[in-house]
Amino acid sequence: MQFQITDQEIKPESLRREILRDVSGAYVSFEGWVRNHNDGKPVNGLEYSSYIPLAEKEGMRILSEAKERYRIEAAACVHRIGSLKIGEIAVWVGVSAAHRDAAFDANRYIIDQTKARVPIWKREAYLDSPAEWVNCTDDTPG
Amino acid sequence: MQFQITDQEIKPESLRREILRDVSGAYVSFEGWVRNHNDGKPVNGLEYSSYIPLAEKEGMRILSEAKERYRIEAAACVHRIGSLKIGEIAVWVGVSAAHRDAAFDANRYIIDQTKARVPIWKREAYLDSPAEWVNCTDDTPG
Amino acid sequence: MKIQIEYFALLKEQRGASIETIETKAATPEILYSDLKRQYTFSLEPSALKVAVNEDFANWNHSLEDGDTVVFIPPVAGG
Amino acid sequence: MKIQIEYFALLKEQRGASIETIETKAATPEILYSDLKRQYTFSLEPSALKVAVNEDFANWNHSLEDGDTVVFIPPVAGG
Repeated sequence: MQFQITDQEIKPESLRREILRDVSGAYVSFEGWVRNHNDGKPVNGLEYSSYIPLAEKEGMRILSEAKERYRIEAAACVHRIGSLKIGEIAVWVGVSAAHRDAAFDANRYIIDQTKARVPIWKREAYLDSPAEWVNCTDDTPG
Repeated sequence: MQFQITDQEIKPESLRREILRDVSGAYVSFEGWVRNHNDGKPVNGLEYSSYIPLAEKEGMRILSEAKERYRIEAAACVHRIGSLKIGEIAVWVGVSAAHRDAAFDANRYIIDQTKARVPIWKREAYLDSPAEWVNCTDDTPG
Repeated sequence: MKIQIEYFALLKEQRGASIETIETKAATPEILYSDLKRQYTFSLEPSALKVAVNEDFANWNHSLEDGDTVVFIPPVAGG
Repeated sequence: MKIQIEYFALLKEQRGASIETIETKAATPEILYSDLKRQYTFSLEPSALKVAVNEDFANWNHSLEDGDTVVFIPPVAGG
């Protein structure tokens, strides 16, 4: 079990190899890619930042929870920070298990909880409007 | 969209590359691996066979259904036949979509329907007992 | 009429062959399987099978025609 | 007492700095944020934030001690 914040390119092939197990019959991976649009606005690229020590701690808690809740053999999650271009991988989650139910459910749990709880922030650069911190609506005029 | 029966080794990296899309934010892959046990019995390896023309037709129908039901960008499934060893990939499903809900749900739909409907058969070789066609219980004595 | 039959999985094993062409009067796959089951002592009941005619799924009471290819589909187990 | 504060995302942008050490009498993160919000006109309400003290999540009424590191966590958006 590994939760990692990295500023290097995410390489799914080598990550996948680390969670291969002879007892596993099912492997589910999730990749979050930088899209070319969000909410209808064309996106140029984006930047992720993180409060790394807390992010990795909270991430490990999420992986432990997944292991308690679902019958899985191995799980890992890597989230990238820094500037990303369209089509690059922002986050990768891999889970192996004896059966596919657990692999699907645990993978979904890990990505949902990671998005909801881990201190990572996304700033999107648009083609036609100023960059924005996603989720941080600025309510105060001025 | 592609559904393929193959007697060659399944290579997830190259398959994955074929369903990358700029509009996609989410990619989910499923791999079914040969486990070292089934129902408590140690497994040596197994053999898949298929009625290929019908399998590929039914498989394409499943991919079309997934595309109608879920907002996905691309989907593919490859199932291997022939003799497989422990840890080899028997089946691979990849889906890309704008959002992860659709990618997870469609992937799950495709593997579930493939297992339930596509004419593929599995014969497991055990360490301590005769090989068996999975699902084909032989009720007749003699 | 002549019907080509392909066998897979357990049926292939019990028949000892993967393909054959037979001369039959069986009007439907239902009758055809019933004949073959008796002849080769197939263990699978028809309720456990599906049937395909000319590379697509068909009903058990589909009217067979000369030259058709019939496949009886044992319980599948992909994945 | 001295408190080290790290800023991330929108707070870092509005503060114009990523880290600072301040002298404060704020007994809790709640009071501390209220002071900083006024001083730097942060737009985010405390209800939108979480708080971490010394690299772990903490309550808003946690008792701050000299030398603590405090981070206010804007709404996260990983993935």
